[in-house]
Amino acid sequence: MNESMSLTIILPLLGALLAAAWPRRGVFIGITAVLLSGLAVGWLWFSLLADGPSHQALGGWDPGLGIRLQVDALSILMLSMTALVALAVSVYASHYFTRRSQAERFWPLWLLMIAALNGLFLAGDLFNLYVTLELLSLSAVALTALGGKRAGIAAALRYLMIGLLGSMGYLAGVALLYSAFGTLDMQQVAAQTGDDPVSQAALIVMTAGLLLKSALFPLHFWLPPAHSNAPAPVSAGLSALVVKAGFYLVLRLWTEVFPDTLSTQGVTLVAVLGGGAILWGSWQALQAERLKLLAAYSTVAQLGYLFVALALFMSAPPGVARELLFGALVLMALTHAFAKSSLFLAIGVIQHRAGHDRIAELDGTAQRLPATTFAIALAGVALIGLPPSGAFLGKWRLLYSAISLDQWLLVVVIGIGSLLAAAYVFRVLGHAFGRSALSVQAIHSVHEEWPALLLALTATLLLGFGSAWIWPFLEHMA
Amino acid sequence: MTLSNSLPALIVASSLLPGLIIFFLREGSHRLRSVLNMFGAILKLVLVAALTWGVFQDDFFETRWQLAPGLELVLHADALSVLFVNLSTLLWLVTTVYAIGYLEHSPHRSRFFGFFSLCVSATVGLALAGNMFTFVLFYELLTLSTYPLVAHKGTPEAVRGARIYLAYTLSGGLVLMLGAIWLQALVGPLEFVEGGLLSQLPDELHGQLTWIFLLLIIGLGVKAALVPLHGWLPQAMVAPAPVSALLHAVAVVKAGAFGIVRVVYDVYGIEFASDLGLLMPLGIAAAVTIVYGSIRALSQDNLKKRLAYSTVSQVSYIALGTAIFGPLGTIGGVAHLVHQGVMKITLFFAAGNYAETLGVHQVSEMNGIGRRMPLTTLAFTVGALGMIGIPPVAGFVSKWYLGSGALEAGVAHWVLPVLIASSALNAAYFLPILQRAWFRPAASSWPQENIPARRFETHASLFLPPLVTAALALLFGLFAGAYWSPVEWAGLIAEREYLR
Amino acid sequence: MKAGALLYLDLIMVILMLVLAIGALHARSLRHAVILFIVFGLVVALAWARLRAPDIALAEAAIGSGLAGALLLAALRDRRPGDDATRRAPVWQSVAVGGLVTALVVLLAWAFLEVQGGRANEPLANIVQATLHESGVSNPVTAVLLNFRAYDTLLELTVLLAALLGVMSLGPQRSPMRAAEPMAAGLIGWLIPLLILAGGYLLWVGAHAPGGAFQAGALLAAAAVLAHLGGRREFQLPGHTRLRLLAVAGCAVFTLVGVSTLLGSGVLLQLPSDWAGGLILLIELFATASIATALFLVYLGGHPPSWNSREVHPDA
Amino acid sequence: MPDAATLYGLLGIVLAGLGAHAAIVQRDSIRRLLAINVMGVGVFLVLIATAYFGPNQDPDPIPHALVLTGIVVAVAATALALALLRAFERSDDE
Amino acid sequence: MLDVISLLLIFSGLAFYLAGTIGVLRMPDTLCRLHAVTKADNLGLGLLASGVLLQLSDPLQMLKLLLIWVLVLAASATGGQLIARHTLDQKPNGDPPEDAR
Repeated sequence: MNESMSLTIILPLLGALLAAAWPRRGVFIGITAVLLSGLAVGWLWFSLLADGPSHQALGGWDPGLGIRLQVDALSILMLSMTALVALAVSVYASHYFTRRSQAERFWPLWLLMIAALNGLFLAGDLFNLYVTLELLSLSAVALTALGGKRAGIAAALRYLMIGLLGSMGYLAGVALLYSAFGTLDMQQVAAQTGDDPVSQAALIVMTAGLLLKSALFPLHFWLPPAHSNAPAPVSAGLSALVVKAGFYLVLRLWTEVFPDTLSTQGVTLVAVLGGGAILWGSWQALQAERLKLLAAYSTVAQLGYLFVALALFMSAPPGVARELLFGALVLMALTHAFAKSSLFLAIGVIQHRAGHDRIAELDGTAQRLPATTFAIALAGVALIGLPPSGAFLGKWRLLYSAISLDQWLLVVVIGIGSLLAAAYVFRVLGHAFGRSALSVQAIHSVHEEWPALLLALTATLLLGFGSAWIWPFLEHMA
Repeated sequence: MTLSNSLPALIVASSLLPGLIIFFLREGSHRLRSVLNMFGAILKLVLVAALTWGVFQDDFFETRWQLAPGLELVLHADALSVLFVNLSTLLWLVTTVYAIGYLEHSPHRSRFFGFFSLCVSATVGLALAGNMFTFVLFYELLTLSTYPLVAHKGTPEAVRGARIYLAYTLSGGLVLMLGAIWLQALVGPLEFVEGGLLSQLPDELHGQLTWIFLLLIIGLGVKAALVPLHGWLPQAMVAPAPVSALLHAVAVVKAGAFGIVRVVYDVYGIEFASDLGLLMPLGIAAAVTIVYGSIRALSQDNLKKRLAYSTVSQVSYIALGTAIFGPLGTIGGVAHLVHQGVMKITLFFAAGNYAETLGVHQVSEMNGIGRRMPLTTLAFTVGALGMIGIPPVAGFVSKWYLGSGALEAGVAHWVLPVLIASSALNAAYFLPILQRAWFRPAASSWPQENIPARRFETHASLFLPPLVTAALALLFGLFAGAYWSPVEWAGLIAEREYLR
Repeated sequence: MKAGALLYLDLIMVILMLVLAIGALHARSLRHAVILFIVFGLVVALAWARLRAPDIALAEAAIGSGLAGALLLAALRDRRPGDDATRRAPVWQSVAVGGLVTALVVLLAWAFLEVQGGRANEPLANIVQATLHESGVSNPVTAVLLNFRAYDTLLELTVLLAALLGVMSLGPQRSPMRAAEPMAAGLIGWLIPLLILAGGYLLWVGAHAPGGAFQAGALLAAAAVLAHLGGRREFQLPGHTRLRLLAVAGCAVFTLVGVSTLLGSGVLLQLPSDWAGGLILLIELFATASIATALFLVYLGGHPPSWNSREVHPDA
Repeated sequence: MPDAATLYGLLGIVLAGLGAHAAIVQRDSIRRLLAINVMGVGVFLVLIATAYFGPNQDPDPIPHALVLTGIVVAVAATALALALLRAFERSDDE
Repeated sequence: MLDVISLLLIFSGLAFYLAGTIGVLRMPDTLCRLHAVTKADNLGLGLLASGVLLQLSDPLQMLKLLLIWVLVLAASATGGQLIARHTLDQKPNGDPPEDAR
C-alpha cells in the first residue's frame, strides 16, 4: 500500500528526470512514465479497497517529525482523474508539437506537473503542500510559455506572479499555525484548531491565497489569458487538473483542518463569489471570439459551481443530504476535468486543421472533423450540465441542496448559468453545423481526434451512468 | 436478468445501439445504414408488441439502474406508457422508411440517421420513464438529439431555427428540472403511480405544490407548444420533412403533451389536482392555445407553417382532455395523443412529398396538385378531414369524447364552444387547400420538379408512408370500439386512473 | 552583551530593514529599488544571524541576496531604456488595497501576539534533539533537511529543476560579456578558487555545522558567474549530455536513494541509521553540483548552445 | 519590553504586508518580483522568530529548514520570472 | 588593557566610516564621492578589523578574520576602480544623471 503511494509521485518524477537528461526520447519516456504512474494509482486503488484509508510518515519517522502522506477516497479519485486525463493528453501531445525542440521541452515539465499534482493530492503536511504547490505552479507556468508567443509569455508571467502571491499567503498561514501549534502535520494541526484568533487568521490568509490560485471570481483575471494562450495539451492540463488543486486544498482545509473555525460569513462570501463566477465566467465565455478563450472563461464559471457547492456543503446540516451533496461535488469536479480537457484537445485539433480558433469562422467544421465536433458537443453537454453527463447528476443534487436550504438566489444563479452555458456551447456548435466550404482539412488521425473523444465520453456516458458507486465509496473510504 | 426487468431497457437500446453504430458508418455505405435502421425499427416493434401483450395481462416490467443515491433511472411499463411507446415505435418505422427515401441524395446521412435513432430512443425512454428524474433525463436528451436534426441543412435559417428551438426547449427543460427537484426536495424521489401520491401530503405543503405544478407545466408546455411558449415550433419548420414529422407527431410535441398527462394523472393524481384547483387554469391555457393556433394557421401561406400552427392547436386537445375531470375527458385526451400523431404525420409526409417531388412549399402553389400526385393528396385529405373532426376519421372520435367528457364534468359551457370554434377554424384553413388541390386547374409548371412522374407520382418510399398512416387514421376512427383501438386502450388507462 | 543593548541593536536593525524594504518597494528609480533590495537582503542575513539561524544567514547572503541580486541586475541590463517602470495602480486602488492589507496585518499581528503569549507546549525542537543521533548528522538543520523532512528537500530540488527547465525553454542565453578589465579580471582569477574551496568546505561542514548543499552550490554558482562575468576563456560549460546529467544529478541521486529505501524498507527515504551519514553526504555532493549548475544556467537567462540536442535547429 | 522573537515576528508580518501591498499596487514586473520577495522575507521572519527561544536555548531547527527551502524556492521562481520577462521583451523585437 | 586598545581601535574605525559616509552624502560628483568612501572605509575597515582581532583568542578565527579583511579590501579596491572607470567612460566630466538606466 504505502509503496504505491510513494510510487505515484516518484514514477513521474523519475520520468521527468529521464526526459530532462535524455530529451530525444521524450515521447517514449513521457508516455511510459504516465502509464506507470497510472498503474501505481491502480495499485493504490487495490490497497485502498483492501485496507481502507491509510497514511504513512515518510522517512520512517513519526508524523510531525516526518512528512505524512495520506490516501483516502477523495484523494484517490483526484489521483485517478489526474492519471486518466494525463494519459489521454499525453497520447495527444505525442503528436501535437510540430517542432521537436518544443516537444523536448514539453515532456519533463509535463511529468513534473503530474508529479506535483500527485504529491499534492497525497500530502498530509502543510509545508509539504506549499512545496508541491510551488512545484506545480512553476512547471505549469513554464508549460504555459512553451508556445513562445508573446501573449503566452505575458500570460505565463502574470500567472507566475499570482501563483507566488497566493503561495505566500498560504505560507503565512502555515507559519502562524506552526508557531501556535508546533506542528505541520495536518491531523495534528486539525486537532488543535478552533474558534481562536490564530486559527481564524491562518484560515483567512491560507484561503485567500488558495482562492487566488484557484481563480475564484474576482481573482480569476489571470486565468483566461494563461489557459487560452498555452499550447492545447497544456491548456487541457491546466484547466482540467491544475485549477482543481487549489480547490481541492480549500476543500481539505475547510472540512478537515478548520472544521470549527469557519464562520458563516466566510461561507456566504465564498458562495457569493462562486455565484459571481458562474454568471461572469459564463457571460464572458459567451462574448469570447476565440474558442480557447471561451473554454478558459468556462473554467472560471465551472469553478464557481464547485465553490458554490462547497459553500452549500459547509452550511448544510449534517445528514444524508449533505453526504449526497459531497459526492455530487466530487462528481462535478471529475466531470469538469474530463470535459474541459476534451474540449481543449478538440480545440487544438481545430486550430491545427483550420489554422485558427475564431468561432465566427468555423462554419462547416462538423462536416470535416466529425469526431472532434462530436467531442466538443459531448464536452459541451457536460459543461452545461445536461444528461447524460456526470454534471447533470451533480447539478441535480446541487439544486436539490440549494432548494432544501431555501437558497433561491443560488437556484436562480445556477439556472441562469446553465442557460448561458448552453448559449456559449451551442454558439460554437451552430457554427460547426453551418454550411461553408472552408479550408479545414479533413482528417482521420487516430492520435489526434480520439483522445478528445474518449475524454468526452468519459465525462458523459461513463460518469453519467456509471458513477453511483462514488457516494458509498466516499463514505466508507473517508 | 429476466425479460421483466430487461425488456424496457431493450426497447430503448433497440434504436440506441443501431444509432450509435450508424454514426461511425461511412457516408457511402447506404445499404448497411438502411438495413440497420430497418432492423432497429422492426426489432423495436416486435419488442414493443411483446411488452404490450404483457402489460395487457398485467405483467410487470421494470428496469432500474441507480445513477446516484436518490437518482434512479427507472423504466417502467404501464398502460399509458405502452400507448405512447406503441405510437412512437409504429410511426418511427414509417418515418424511417420515408426518411430513407427522402434523404436519398443529401449529404451527412450517417449523422442524420444517428441522431434520428437517438431521438426515438429518447422518446421511448421518456415514454417508459418511471419517475420524474428519468423523465427529465430523457426530456433533455430528446432536446439534444433533435437539435442536430433541425440544424441539419446547415443553412443560416436552419441554424437559426435550431438555435431558437434550443433556446426554448432548454429553458423549458431547466424549469421542468427545477420543478422536479423541488418536488423531490419536498417528498423524496417520486415514482409515477396511477392516481398519484401527493394527496397524502399535509395541507401546509399545498402552496408549494401549486408552485411546483406551475413550474412543471411551464417546462412541459414549451415542448407541448402551449401559448405563449410555442414560439419555437413555427421556426423549427426549416428542418427536413421527416424531422418535422418526427417533431410534430412522434417525439417532441408529443413528449410535452405526454408529460402533462403524466404529471396530472400519475404525480398529482387527477382528483388531487382538481382539489388544488389546478385543472381549470390548465384547461384555459389549453383552450387559448387551441383557438390561437387555429387563428394563426389561417393566415399562413407556407404549407408547413400552416401545419405547424395547426399542431400548436391540435396538441392542446390533449392538455384539454387532461384538464377535464372525468373518465370520458381522459379518454378523449389520451386517445388524441395517438390520433393527432397519425393524422399529423400524414399531413407532414404529404407536405414533404410536395416539396421534394415538385418543389411546392406554398399553399398558393398547390392548384391542381391532386391530379399530379393523387395518392399523396388522398392521404393529405384524410389527414385534413380528421383534423377538422369529420367522421369517420379518428379526429372525430377524440372530439366526441372530449365533448362528452366536458358534459360529464360540467364544464361544457366553455369547452364545447372552444371545440366548435376550433373545428370551424380547422375547416377554414384546411378545406381551401383541399379545394385547390382537387378542383383548381394546375399551373403550367411546378416550381421545381425533382422527380418526374413515371409509373407512380413519386418514389414508393415517399408515397407509401402517408398512405399507411392515413389508413391508420381511418381505421382508428372506423374501429374505435375494437378491442385494440387507441380509444379502448385509453379507456383502460382511464379505468386504472379513476378506480384507485 | 546585555539584553538591553541587544534590544537597541534589534531596534536599529528593524528600522533599517523597514526603511530598506520600503525603499526597495517604492524607490522612484528601478535601479535604486533593486540595489536597495540587495542591501536589504544583506541586512536580513544579519538578522538571521542575530536570530541564531546561521544556515539561513549563509543561504540568504549567497542565494537570496547574492544570486538573486545578480539575476536582478542582469535583468535590469536587459531592460530597454523606454520601459516605464513607474506605473502603479491608481491612488484609490492603492488606498483600498492598503486598507485591506492593513486589516490583514493587524489580524495576523494579533494572532501572532496571541501565540507569543502561550507557545506550543512541547515544541518539535525537543523531538528533533532527541532523535538527532539517529539522523546520521549532528547539525540539526541538516538533519531536518536531509533526513526528517528529506522529501521536502527532494521536491525543493525538483522545484529548482522545474525553474531551470522553464528558463532553458525560453530561448537562448544572453550574449556573453566582454572580457573584464585587467584589475577585475585579476580579482576574479583570485576569487574563483577561493569560492570553490569555500564551497567544498561548506558542503563538508554541513553535517555538523552551518552549511550544506545549498550554500555550497550557491558559492560554486557564484564562482561560475564570476568566471562568466570575467569572460574567462578557460571556463567552458560541459557538452550536451554531461550538462544535462549535471543538472539532474542531484534530483536523480536523491530519487534513487529514495527508491532504494522504498524497495528495501517499503518506506520512501527511510535512511538506515548506520548509513544515513554517508547517504546524506552522497546526496549533498550531487545536489551541490546540480544546484550550482542550475543557479548558473539560470543566471545565463536562457539556454547555452550545448543545452539542446545537436540536431535541433536553433529557435527562430 | 518585547523580546526579540516578538519584535522580529511583528516586523515579519509588517514586511509581508508591505510586500503584498506593493505586489498588488505596482505594475512593473521587476517591482512586483521585488515585492513578492520582500513578502517572502516577511513570512520567513515570522517562522524564524518562532524558532527563536532566546540566547541561551537552542533554536528550533525545523523552521530553519523550512526557510532554507523557502529561500531556494523563491530564488527559483525569481529566476523563472526574470527569464519570462526577458523572453517577453525579446518577443517584442521580432 | 587589551580591551581598551580594542575599543579605541573600533571606535576610531567607526569614526572613519562616519567620515566616509558623510563624504558620500556631501561630495558633489561621483569621483569625489568615490575618493571619500574608499579612502575612509579602507582605513576604517583596517582599524575595525584589528580592534576585533584583539578580542579573539582562537588563531583559526584570527586567520579567518584576516582573510575577510583581505577579501573586502581587494573587492572594494577593484570595485572602486571599476566605478571610476565606468564613470570616466560614460561622461568625461564625471557625473552621470541620477536615473541612468
